[in-house]
Amino acid sequence: MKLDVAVETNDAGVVKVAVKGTVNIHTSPRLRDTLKPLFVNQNKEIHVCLSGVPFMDSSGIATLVEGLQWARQSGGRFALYDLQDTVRDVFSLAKLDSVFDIAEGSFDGNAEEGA
Amino acid sequence: MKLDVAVETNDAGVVKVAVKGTVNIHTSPRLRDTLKPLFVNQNKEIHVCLSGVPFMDSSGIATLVEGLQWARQSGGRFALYDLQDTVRDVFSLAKLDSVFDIAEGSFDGNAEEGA
Amino acid sequence: MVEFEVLDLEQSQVGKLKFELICQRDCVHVLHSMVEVIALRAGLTDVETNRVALAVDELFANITDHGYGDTPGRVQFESKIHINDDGMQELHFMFRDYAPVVDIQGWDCGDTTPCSAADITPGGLGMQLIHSIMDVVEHVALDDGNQWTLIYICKQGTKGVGDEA
Amino acid sequence: MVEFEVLDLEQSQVGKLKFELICQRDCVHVLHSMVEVIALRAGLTDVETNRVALAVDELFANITDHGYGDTPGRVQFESKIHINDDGMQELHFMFRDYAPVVDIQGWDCGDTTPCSAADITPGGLGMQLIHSIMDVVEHVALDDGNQWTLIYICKQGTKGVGDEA
Ligand SMILES: Nc1ncnc2c1ncn2[C@@H]1O[C@H](COP(=O)(O)OP(=O)(O)O)[C@@H](O)[C@H]1O
Ligand SMILES: Nc1ncnc2c1ncn2[C@@H]1O[C@H](COP(=O)(O)OP(=O)(O)O)[C@@H](O)[C@H]1O
Repeated sequence: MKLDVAVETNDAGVVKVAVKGTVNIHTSPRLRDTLKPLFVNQNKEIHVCLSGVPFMDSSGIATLVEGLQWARQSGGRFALYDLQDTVRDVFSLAKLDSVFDIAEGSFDGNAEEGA
Repeated sequence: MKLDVAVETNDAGVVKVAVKGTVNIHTSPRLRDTLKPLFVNQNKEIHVCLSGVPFMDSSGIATLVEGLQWARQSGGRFALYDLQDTVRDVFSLAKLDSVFDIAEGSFDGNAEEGA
Repeated sequence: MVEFEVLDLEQSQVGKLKFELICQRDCVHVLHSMVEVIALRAGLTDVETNRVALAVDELFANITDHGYGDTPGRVQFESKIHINDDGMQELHFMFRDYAPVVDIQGWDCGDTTPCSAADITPGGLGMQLIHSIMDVVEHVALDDGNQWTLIYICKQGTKGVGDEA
Repeated sequence: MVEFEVLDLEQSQVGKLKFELICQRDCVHVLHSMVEVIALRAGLTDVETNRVALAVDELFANITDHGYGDTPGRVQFESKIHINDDGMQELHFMFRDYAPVVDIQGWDCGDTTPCSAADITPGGLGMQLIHSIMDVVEHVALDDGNQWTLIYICKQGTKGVGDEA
């Protein structure tokens, strides 16, 4: 029932956000509170790791859409990593799997860092 | 809601059981079905890893008590590893923390193997 | 209309679950576990279970946010497995609220295919997901509230009925 | 006696949750999530939440196994937060079953301290755990079943009331 959201900026200036827990109407405000302040021009790349998220509803997706909009406006990159099958399925149901930047590599040690 | 129980015998002949999930009246039959056949004289040591178990009720403990009884009767060792705080607390509430062999080392790479 | 009548054991093959609450967002966790229990009984896969849980979650979120505007209000929720005339399992979910009666006429719950991020907004996804997951989405305006019924037809037949994990 | 009366919003400070089910072992998951919701509202620690969930789980297990002998039967479960006269939070859990009326006279729910594995048996631990966790354990024999009340007094005061995570 608790949602953990950990933020870390690596040497290459990539902001890495690791989310752990169920993202629903009850917990998504916590995700939003953490992500929102990251949507600023100083940031160039935000990677969100969803390996610890078994469930996400539209309130969680809405927050991620804001990330997408930040990326379009600022020219930054907003990428999702390590989706579980259940969450990937929801993105495809919502026809958002092609709209989001869903990275194939793994959150740690992917070669695309520091774009 | 699903309980995973994985059994593996290592080179030293130690039977390692990794349990993952909530152990309650609904799921404990699955734990018992897997553990029971291991309580035979051919086995000398059974290590049960509980790091993936956030909750255990008395139906789960009852199954582990059977392991303890097997150890007493067969002269074998039945040890519990990596208890989460919540489960450790239940053992202490039940005054069973000193009765069980609750190992301090970690399930993988502990020095006591192959007794 | 969903009332808290005495449960009829014969009527439902694998038992009904009823939950009554004062609408608060954290109750969504309880609904989720009710869906998981029913879905496991019906033998659904993880992805199917997740879809059904999502639709139930979205409907509850709408009642909480739009129906009651995030102030406490009563909700009754009921779930059961029904075997239809073709011998297929159906999962039935019923919500009864006492919020202002809504007029769903003109709601656009149709299919939208956003092709760029500019087209999509953070809102409006909930009803679309509910409709894409559920086989039946029904709203009945009552004198003092709303009744919502969601039905999911289990495509893989009835193999799981009554199975215990 | 617990009845499914219309919920009284004023009476309970942070809302009641009621769950009605046909007794099956898998329903224990739903009770667990109800306890988690109530415990989070009350601001309990993880270990405290786990204890309370354990006591509720054990009582439900007894009703399922001993009360109904693992055949389906009706159970009503209610949980709420109550502020007592000292301003402390109490978690109240009520079970109503329609199983044979039990006579708890002579039940040994006392403290046992096993000192060797030979002394302990796989059974009999449930009631002992319930009593060691809960501040009040009450059984009322009704004409057609049993009512069980468990009360847990939150030792850390009322800080968590109404908090949302
Ligand atoms: N239970 C409800 N009561 C009142 N209005 C509702 C209800 N459910 C949905 N609506 C209306 O339908 C709209 C679309 O809902 P939805 O697709 O879930 O998106 P969102 O909730 O993100 O706005 C809502 O914005 C609201 O105006
Ligand atoms: N709800 C109940 N209905 C009937 N008998 C009960 C109930 N709860 C407990 N009992 C009796 O009390 C005994 C002790 O219960 P408990 O301590 O939970 O251990 P266990 O369930 O493992 O036997 C049970 O074996 C049973 O005989």
